[in-house]
Amino acid sequence: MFAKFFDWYENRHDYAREWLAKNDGKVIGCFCSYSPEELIYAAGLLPVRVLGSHEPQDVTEPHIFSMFCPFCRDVLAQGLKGRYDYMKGIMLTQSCLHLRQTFTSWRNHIPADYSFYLYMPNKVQTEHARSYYSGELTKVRMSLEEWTGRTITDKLLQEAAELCNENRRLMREVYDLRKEPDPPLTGLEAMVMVASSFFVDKKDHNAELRRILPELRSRRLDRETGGRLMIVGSENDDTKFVKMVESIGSTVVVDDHCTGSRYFWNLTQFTGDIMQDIADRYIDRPPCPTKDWEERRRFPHILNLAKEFNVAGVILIQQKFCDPHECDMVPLKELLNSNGYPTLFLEFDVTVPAGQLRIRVEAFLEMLGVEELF
Amino acid sequence: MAEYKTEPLKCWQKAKELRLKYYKDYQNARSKGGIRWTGGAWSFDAIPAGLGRDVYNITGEPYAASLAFAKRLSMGCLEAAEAKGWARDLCSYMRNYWGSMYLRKYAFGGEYPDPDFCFQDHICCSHGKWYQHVAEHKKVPYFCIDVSVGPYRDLDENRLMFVVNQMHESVEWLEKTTGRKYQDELLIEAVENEVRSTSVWAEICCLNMAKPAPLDEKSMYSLYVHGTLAKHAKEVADFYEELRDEVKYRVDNHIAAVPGEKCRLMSDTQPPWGFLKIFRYLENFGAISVGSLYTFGLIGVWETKPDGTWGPRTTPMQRGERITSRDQALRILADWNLSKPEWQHFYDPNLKTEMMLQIVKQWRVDGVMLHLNRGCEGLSCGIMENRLGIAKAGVPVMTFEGNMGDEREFDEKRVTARIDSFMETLGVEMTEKTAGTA
Amino acid sequence: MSENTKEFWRWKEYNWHDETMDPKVAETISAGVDVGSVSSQAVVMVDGRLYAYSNMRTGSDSPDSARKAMSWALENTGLTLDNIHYTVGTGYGRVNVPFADRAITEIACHARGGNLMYGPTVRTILDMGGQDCKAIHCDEKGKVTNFLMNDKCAAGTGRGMEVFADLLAVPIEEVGESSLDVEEEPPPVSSTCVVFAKSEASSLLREGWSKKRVLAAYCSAMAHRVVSLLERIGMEKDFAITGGIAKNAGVVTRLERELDITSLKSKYDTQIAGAIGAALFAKTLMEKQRKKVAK
Amino acid sequence: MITAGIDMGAKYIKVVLLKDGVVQGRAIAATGFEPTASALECFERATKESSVDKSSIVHITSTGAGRKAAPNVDSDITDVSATAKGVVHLMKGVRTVIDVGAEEGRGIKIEADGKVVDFAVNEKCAAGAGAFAEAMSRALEVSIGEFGQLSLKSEKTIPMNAQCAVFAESEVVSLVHAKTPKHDIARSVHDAIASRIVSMVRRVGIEKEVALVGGVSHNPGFEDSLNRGLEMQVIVPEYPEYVGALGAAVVACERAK
Repeated sequence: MFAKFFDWYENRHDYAREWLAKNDGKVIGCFCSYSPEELIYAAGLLPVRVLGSHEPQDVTEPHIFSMFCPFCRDVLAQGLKGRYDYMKGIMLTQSCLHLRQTFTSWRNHIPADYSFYLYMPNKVQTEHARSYYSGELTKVRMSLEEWTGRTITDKLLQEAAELCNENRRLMREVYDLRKEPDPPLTGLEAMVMVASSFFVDKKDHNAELRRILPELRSRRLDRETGGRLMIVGSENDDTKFVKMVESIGSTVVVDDHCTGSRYFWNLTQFTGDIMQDIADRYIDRPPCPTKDWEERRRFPHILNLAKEFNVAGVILIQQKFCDPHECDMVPLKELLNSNGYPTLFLEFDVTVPAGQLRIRVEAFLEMLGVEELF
Repeated sequence: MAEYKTEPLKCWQKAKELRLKYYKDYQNARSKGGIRWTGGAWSFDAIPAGLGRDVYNITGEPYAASLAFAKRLSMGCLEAAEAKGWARDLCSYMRNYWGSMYLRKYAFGGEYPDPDFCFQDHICCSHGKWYQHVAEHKKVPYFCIDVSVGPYRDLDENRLMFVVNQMHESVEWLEKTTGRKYQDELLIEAVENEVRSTSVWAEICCLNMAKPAPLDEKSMYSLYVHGTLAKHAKEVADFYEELRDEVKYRVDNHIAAVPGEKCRLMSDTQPPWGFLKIFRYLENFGAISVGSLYTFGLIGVWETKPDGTWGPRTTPMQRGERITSRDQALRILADWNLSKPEWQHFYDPNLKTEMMLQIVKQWRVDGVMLHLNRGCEGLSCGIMENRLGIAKAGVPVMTFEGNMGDEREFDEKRVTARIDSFMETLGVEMTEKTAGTA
Repeated sequence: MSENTKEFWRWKEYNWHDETMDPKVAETISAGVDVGSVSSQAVVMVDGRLYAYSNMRTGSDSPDSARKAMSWALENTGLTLDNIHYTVGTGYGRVNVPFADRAITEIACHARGGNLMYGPTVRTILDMGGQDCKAIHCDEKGKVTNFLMNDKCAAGTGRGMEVFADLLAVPIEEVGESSLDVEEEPPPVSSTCVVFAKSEASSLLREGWSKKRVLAAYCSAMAHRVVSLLERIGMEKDFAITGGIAKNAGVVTRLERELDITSLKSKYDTQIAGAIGAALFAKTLMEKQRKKVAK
Repeated sequence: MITAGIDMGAKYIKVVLLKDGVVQGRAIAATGFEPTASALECFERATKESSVDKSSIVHITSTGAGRKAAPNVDSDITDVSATAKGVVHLMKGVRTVIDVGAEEGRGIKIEADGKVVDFAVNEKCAAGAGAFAEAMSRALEVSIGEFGQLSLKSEKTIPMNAQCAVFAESEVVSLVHAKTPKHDIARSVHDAIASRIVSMVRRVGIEKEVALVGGVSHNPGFEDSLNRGLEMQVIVPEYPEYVGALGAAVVACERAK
């Protein structure tokens, strides 16, 4: 049923090239889930987020010191290897220093005729962030107009915002089905669905979502659901991992990843000032740890998901060296454990030594007592 | 070989006393009914100064550096942080600081003195989170200002105002948190002291262009530190003026920091504090580190002069501007700090490379040693691109891995071996038969 | 380029069985096979009591190692594989035990084995195995309540100790004792990386350190490393150490010193903890199966 | 004029005797725990076998990790410079040297005269060195010699996840269980080491010609993986493990003048 999503996921470059052939527009690369896609769509561009290739590589050593996260190096490596040669522009929305280096090195060494660094505030908790950010978004708007030679009217923005909202609404619907005792889709399918929405034209993605939803509601999987797990942490589109986890007696039913729920969870609320509405949507979304201070607003949200989706345990996924998440892991673990959710902490690298992770997950499931062995 | 005369710094003792006084004042603040707050070296410490003359702060980075210098204690702190489950690759200043907090041990004797509130700013991924944890652990209020509005080059009204607005917000917060009436004249005084101390420090660094260099970087670490502790304080600004005069005297009288100066180097990022002896090792080759973007530009505030050279930034007072209002003071404070050299690189390694090459040129540097510092995400940001840029400009450059605050990540044998090879490529030889011993 | 070929890391393999017991009368004969990265053990239990076991090196072929270990455990017992009602495979090669009825992780098995070996009061078990260390919390039934494994680096593991024994030409069984034979404790080696510890040790020897002193430095570095693992999971009394390194007094003594706690000792061989746990699970699962059939 | 170079390596000591640019003799010995003694013994052998009169040696230069411990030498030089010198002495056109020993891998960028422009060393991990291959061959229960040959038989690329030598060992074991042919595993191992090395050498920038020296260059499997990683052919001199000692001898000659 999710074949199309898998096809997109596995052949993302072909999709992008076809898109370019069919549309008169350009592809712009994004490195972070905070990219204001509304403006990008309104400019007639296709936003493509560069996700992991999960291949060992030997090209980033001269550019990024190895103490930075494997993901940011993996992303740059794909650029250096020319995998994204169809990308004419790049944009980074301010988040962590790791991806920032990917962006600056990309700008230095990979041909592209457009690049934009968007100074998204990190302190989203101050009211001043709202006017500041809409101010910065206006600069994106003008800059994109200049690059594409296309005027971005409020009407175009409104349409783009509605397009993005529908995609978010539909994916929320799919996620809601995972609350059922026996979810009609696996965590792997959910992961691929969201991941593909980062580089597939929302029009196509929405159409496919609308097509599958009716049958999905009545779908029965001939597999044991087993332990209901939540995965939380850094960027994670490691399908191999989720496949492994779900092959040993469990199902991933929800997540808090920037490559998952965090990306689409909240909608743009329309109040008449479209630029401010878009700005507010990103200010108010479930935050990345690097934007989650002084108060911790991320934690109640995560706890809520665990309750709503009735999870038995939580796997905390940490991209090696990812400072923002490393700064959240300890208190997050305490929070979940004290609320009765056992946790398993795993560290991720570009490639994941399956054997070493498998034993941890197996032992974790044994610990959750999915099967009574005593 | 050319032997220069040398002599110890006269104000060295004063520097030490000033530093110790700072840590003791913080410790004893409460006994005098004063206020204690903690934050980062980048914090706008001039702002809490408006709460009164009995307000003392401790800044995390230099404090953690002092811990790192005390190896035994540091190891205990790092392990205490690891025992809590914190990743070993997190900022080693932060881990040292947290450890000292967990163990309730103060690097300067006695109990770790609890702060009354945390006042931080967010420059790297860890900064906002650092004191979020301190505030939670100590159950004290926390305010953090986001300065991530980009490099000075691209500063505009919208960006400046985002910072200034947060500053105004912070003043109200301080009043609410401490119940004290905020005094704008104290803020204005502190801002004037801060621009003075940071611009004078740049003057001092400029004097190091002289051959032989009057200061070596190892000594500069013990002098620039005051700016990281209390750049807004009058005694720091005054001390820097006194220091400037002495360094000027050394230049005029050709008093060298390293008598055997033959080769001038520049370092980058914080040094491995537990292994400053590598600088002594360099002296065996007549090599001296005359500074770095770090020692020059973390505290020093600079500007490009009409002739294209780099020099101390002209203060508002020097321009004849008088600060009369809170808003004006805060605007100046924000603008001043956002122009800090050791901040621009957070946004573009090319900016840092340009500045480093500027230093190479003006300070007549023969070679660059980049410390690939596993302890600091912020200053290691883009460092490999800097390496490429410097090499491309034809300047000899070497890298060595280490950690400013976690000695377990510094391999002395391997680093000295690298230095040996680098010295050979620079064509300098051991001047003494201290070969092989660091 | 000839090098010293004597293999000091090669420890003695052995098997054992209890002549006083008669397995023939048993209701349940269960077995556990623990195929680790370095060593393999097979345990045969008779109604939940230890009857026979073997301990040997793992070859490059797990199924083969499992078979060898099992048949060696059964040597002179009059029993054959067919007499065993239920077998659980565990350890690194748990899924490669051809004759096992199912596989369970060594984490669960060490907790359950430790529960029998050290009694139901044991709460923290440290398994110092061939290539990784596991800190395990368990309840009075020997059920895992929490666990931590060391990272992707094998520093301070049994394998590392072997490499080290080889390098210093000290028989592995003697490493621990002789490391304790030093006047004053030297600083731990800075790198416990299996490979770099080598070069560090060599240079220490060149600097005139005695072998014993170097061993001491390495053992304390190993101890130090696991301490942080234990601190992270939190020490709960009672505490016990299983696995091969548990036999290394040099590491254990230093560990106890650093943690300021003495670990429980057991009459059982610490290396068979995993296999015992597996055999106990096998017994439970067999009984469950019987119940099912009965219904 | 006759000069000598002694390379006091972590594992082996090598001696080279040079007369007017021509090698007169060479010898190798395990470093062991008394490097000074081993060095003397090695030096003796070199002179005997080449029947060079010791008294005719005008200058001796030591290099390598233990160069300061070398007995009665006139001067010393780091292994980076020595290797560079040795390589250009043998192969004029070389600009990039890849030196892979048992425990360390190096990339050195050099000028025509052998002057070092830049160099990089792999940091604190065996995954980029010969010891890694040795450990893996042991896990496969084949000799290191066989291991190198085996790898040439393979056409397949299997990424190796584990970086730590010891974990890679168990990964190798699991590949064996997955019934992966030994030659494919061998190639996977060599690819893993090569990719670490290539990644490090890229730091200094790869410029033709590229020479491979050091003990590991005896391993054809590694050489093959390296060539694929670099997308070019590396040159391997006849006595790759002696290049450091040779370079030291060359330097000795320069210094004697």
